[in-house]
Amino acid sequence: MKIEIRLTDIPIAEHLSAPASGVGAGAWVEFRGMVRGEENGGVIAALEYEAYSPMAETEIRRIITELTSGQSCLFVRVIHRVGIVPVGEAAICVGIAARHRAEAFGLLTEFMNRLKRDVPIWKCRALTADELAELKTQ
Amino acid sequence: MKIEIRLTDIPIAEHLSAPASGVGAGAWVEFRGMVRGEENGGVIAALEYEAYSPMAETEIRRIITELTSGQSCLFVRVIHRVGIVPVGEAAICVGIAARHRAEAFGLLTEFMNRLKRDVPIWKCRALTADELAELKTQ
Amino acid sequence: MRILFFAHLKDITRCAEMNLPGGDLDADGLWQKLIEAHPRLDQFRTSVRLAKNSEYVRRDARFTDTDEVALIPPVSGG
Amino acid sequence: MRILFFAHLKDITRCAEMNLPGGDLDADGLWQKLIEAHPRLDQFRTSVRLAKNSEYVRRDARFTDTDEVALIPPVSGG
Repeated sequence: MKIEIRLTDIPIAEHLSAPASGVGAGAWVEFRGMVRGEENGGVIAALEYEAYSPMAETEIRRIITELTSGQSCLFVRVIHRVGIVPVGEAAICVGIAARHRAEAFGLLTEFMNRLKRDVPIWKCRALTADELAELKTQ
Repeated sequence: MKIEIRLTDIPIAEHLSAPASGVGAGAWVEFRGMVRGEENGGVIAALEYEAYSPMAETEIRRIITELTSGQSCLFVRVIHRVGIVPVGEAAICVGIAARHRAEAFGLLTEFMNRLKRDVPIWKCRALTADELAELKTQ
Repeated sequence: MRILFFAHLKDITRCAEMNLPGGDLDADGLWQKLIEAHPRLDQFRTSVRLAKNSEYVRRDARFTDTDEVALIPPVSGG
Repeated sequence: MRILFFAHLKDITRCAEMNLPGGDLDADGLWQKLIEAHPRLDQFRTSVRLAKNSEYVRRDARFTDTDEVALIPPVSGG
């Protein structure tokens, strides 16, 4: 199985290629978690994400390896934004290729649960439109 | 909620845009079910799909409407190939935008289960490489 | 009424559709006429669902000359 | 040893990292030194997990001068 992990401070490409995982892949699933226009009931323009980078990547790899052991997943890609992420942009993108859809769906669900419990990445700040505009002029 | 359904005999585009579902969408998930290189233990080059078209579309819409009632899904797109689909190409593509990922994942899983039980589409034939080549020269 | 066959049922009946005159029938009456026309359909009766005008029918459905009736063998899409 | 702070813990300590000399400590000993340096950390002790050299530690972990120790408050990625 191939695992690709990236933390990045630039926007995640809208169109990522599914991997050339050959004729064995019967299922490809891609999830994008986008920043929504509200946080804790307030209107926001962006979120700032912070990561403990080396550990976040190590932990993501560890979780995927654990969840896919004994399974026939073929490829997993995880991209997580750090820094300022404006509303409507993806904070995370997870792509999974597997032989069968049940494995891909199960892995996606369980991976996201584990990421939100164990991976050292934080929404450290919500920015209003004014705060975001100010940052851009700096 | 917007629903987009299409049966098509041409390849499904590799890159479909997520809908402009505004700042409310926190989750976008896309699933592609690809034709694998084997069927019932034998090596194949393509599958032929047949649909009872008007009913297949009606039934897909009915299932989605039923599954999303009372939910906050924002957009569902279902594209299913009919005719010859070579190995490695997508036979189906399902895209879902929702406020939260749990709704999107749940809908995707349940929709695929229902599609495989109720939607009048059939894998009516598996083609070998020779049979596929012959078709192409006709 | 217009009867549609799909997947392997087309091989059994050697046609994709047929016209079945018959008036007002319930599901049993319809199956009786279908099996008269294509005796080999009998063995598929338990696995085939009936649809009328693009919807699966309920047990008590009735079929008339203006209906489009489809025989739906187990599906395998996706 | 090098100590790293993240998210709101940086606001509490007013720094992203500090050096903590201390030799060979268990988790209780480490927390004691951390709270001596930054008393307000005390209230976060129950919600913060410790990581050593990029891995969550077990209960019986020991911390030495060459370790990189991170205080991990509840995460919120994705």
